[in-house]
Amino acid sequence: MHIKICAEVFDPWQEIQLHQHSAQNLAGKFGATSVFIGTMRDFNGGDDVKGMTLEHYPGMTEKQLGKIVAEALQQWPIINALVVHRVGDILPNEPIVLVAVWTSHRGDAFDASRYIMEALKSRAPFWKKERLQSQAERWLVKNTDGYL
Amino acid sequence: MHIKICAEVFDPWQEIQLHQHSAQNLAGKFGATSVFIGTMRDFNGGDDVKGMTLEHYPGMTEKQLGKIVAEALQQWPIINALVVHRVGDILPNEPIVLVAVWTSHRGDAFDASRYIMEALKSRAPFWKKERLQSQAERWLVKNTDGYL
Amino acid sequence: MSIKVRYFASLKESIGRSEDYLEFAGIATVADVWGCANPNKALPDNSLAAVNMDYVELNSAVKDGDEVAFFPPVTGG
Amino acid sequence: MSIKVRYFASLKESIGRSEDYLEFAGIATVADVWGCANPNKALPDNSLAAVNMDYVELNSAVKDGDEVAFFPPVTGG
Repeated sequence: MHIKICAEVFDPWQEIQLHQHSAQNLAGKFGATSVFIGTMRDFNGGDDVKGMTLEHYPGMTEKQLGKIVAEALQQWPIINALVVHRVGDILPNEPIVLVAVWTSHRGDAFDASRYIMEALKSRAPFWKKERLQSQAERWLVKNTDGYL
Repeated sequence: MHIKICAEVFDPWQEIQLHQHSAQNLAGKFGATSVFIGTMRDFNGGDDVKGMTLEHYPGMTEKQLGKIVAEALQQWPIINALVVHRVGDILPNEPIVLVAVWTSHRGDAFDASRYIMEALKSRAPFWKKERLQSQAERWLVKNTDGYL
Repeated sequence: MSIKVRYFASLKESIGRSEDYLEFAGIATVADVWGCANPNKALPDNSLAAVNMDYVELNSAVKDGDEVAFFPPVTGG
Repeated sequence: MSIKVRYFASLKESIGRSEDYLEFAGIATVADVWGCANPNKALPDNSLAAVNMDYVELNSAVKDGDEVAFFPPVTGG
């Protein structure tokens, strides 16, 4: 299991490959991998967005993500998991978050990755401030429920 | 949308990157990517597995996968989708199937990728024959339901 | 009536052929195609059938030139 | 009682500080911490609070040395 807060742009596919190759318990033993990637769009709420700044609460972020992954481990037979989240200044088309879960069977991988993603959205202390094309800045107010 | 039957080993992350970079409608426009990868394990039902052969029904496979993706497009606002499936001789740790869905919002990406994967498992004409460590061969009898 | 019949996977192995070409009058349904091509063998219970690469029931009609396929439950993915 | 208080995101901007260090007797709860550090300002309705990096209710107890944080709903991911 690995949780990483990343101040620089990251390549989600490279992160997954590196993790998969370095994880001793994976080779030949996993049947299912479910991956979610959240990527910054260049529009939101009808406005063109130039970029955003992701603030976080160092320490609490890692603690809460650790709890979330631990909860998932209790609920599903997870072989391995990886969570990567950007902070700092982000441009459109850059990845914001990566959640990957390796299991034996596909239902567990889908359920666990979605659980981690939803819990991250509602509990991990990150805050987004968008910079609009007009140079105005605005804080996002609330994440929506991804199960609806 | 792209559907690919692959007789050689493929790198799922490379397939996703290539597709994402070549898809004109993706840059800056998608917020969520949900990816599922099925990988061959080196054991099954308590036995060591050396390899497997994946037979398919050329033509019908593509037709059924096309229908499945079309069904998903009707149910969710999908920006793009990629399905890759191996056929032929496969070794443990090699990817068997890749389903990737790009959407604006995460719930749709999770739902649609899982729908495509379940439909593929129940309707796409592929058949697996395992080669055991003992040199014995056996056809897999039935896929299980991934929603249970 | 001319029908191409295809078999896959364990069913192909158990009957020992991958294809048949039927030239018979009096074939009305998919079940007739099986019976005509395999007169001494019942279609295994869980078998699936397709006509022109779409899933069908065994009582579905067939017409001249159709490709009919029989195979066990699929196990891809 | 010594309490470190932290503020994040829009709440940090609206009060104009990211941290406070309180040295007060008579602080019993998280709500007291806010009131003591921001006597002229109500905590916005939807605010979240944490003690030592775990979420808590506003009526939760605090003790000497705790780090208390206030912030708006999270918007990561």
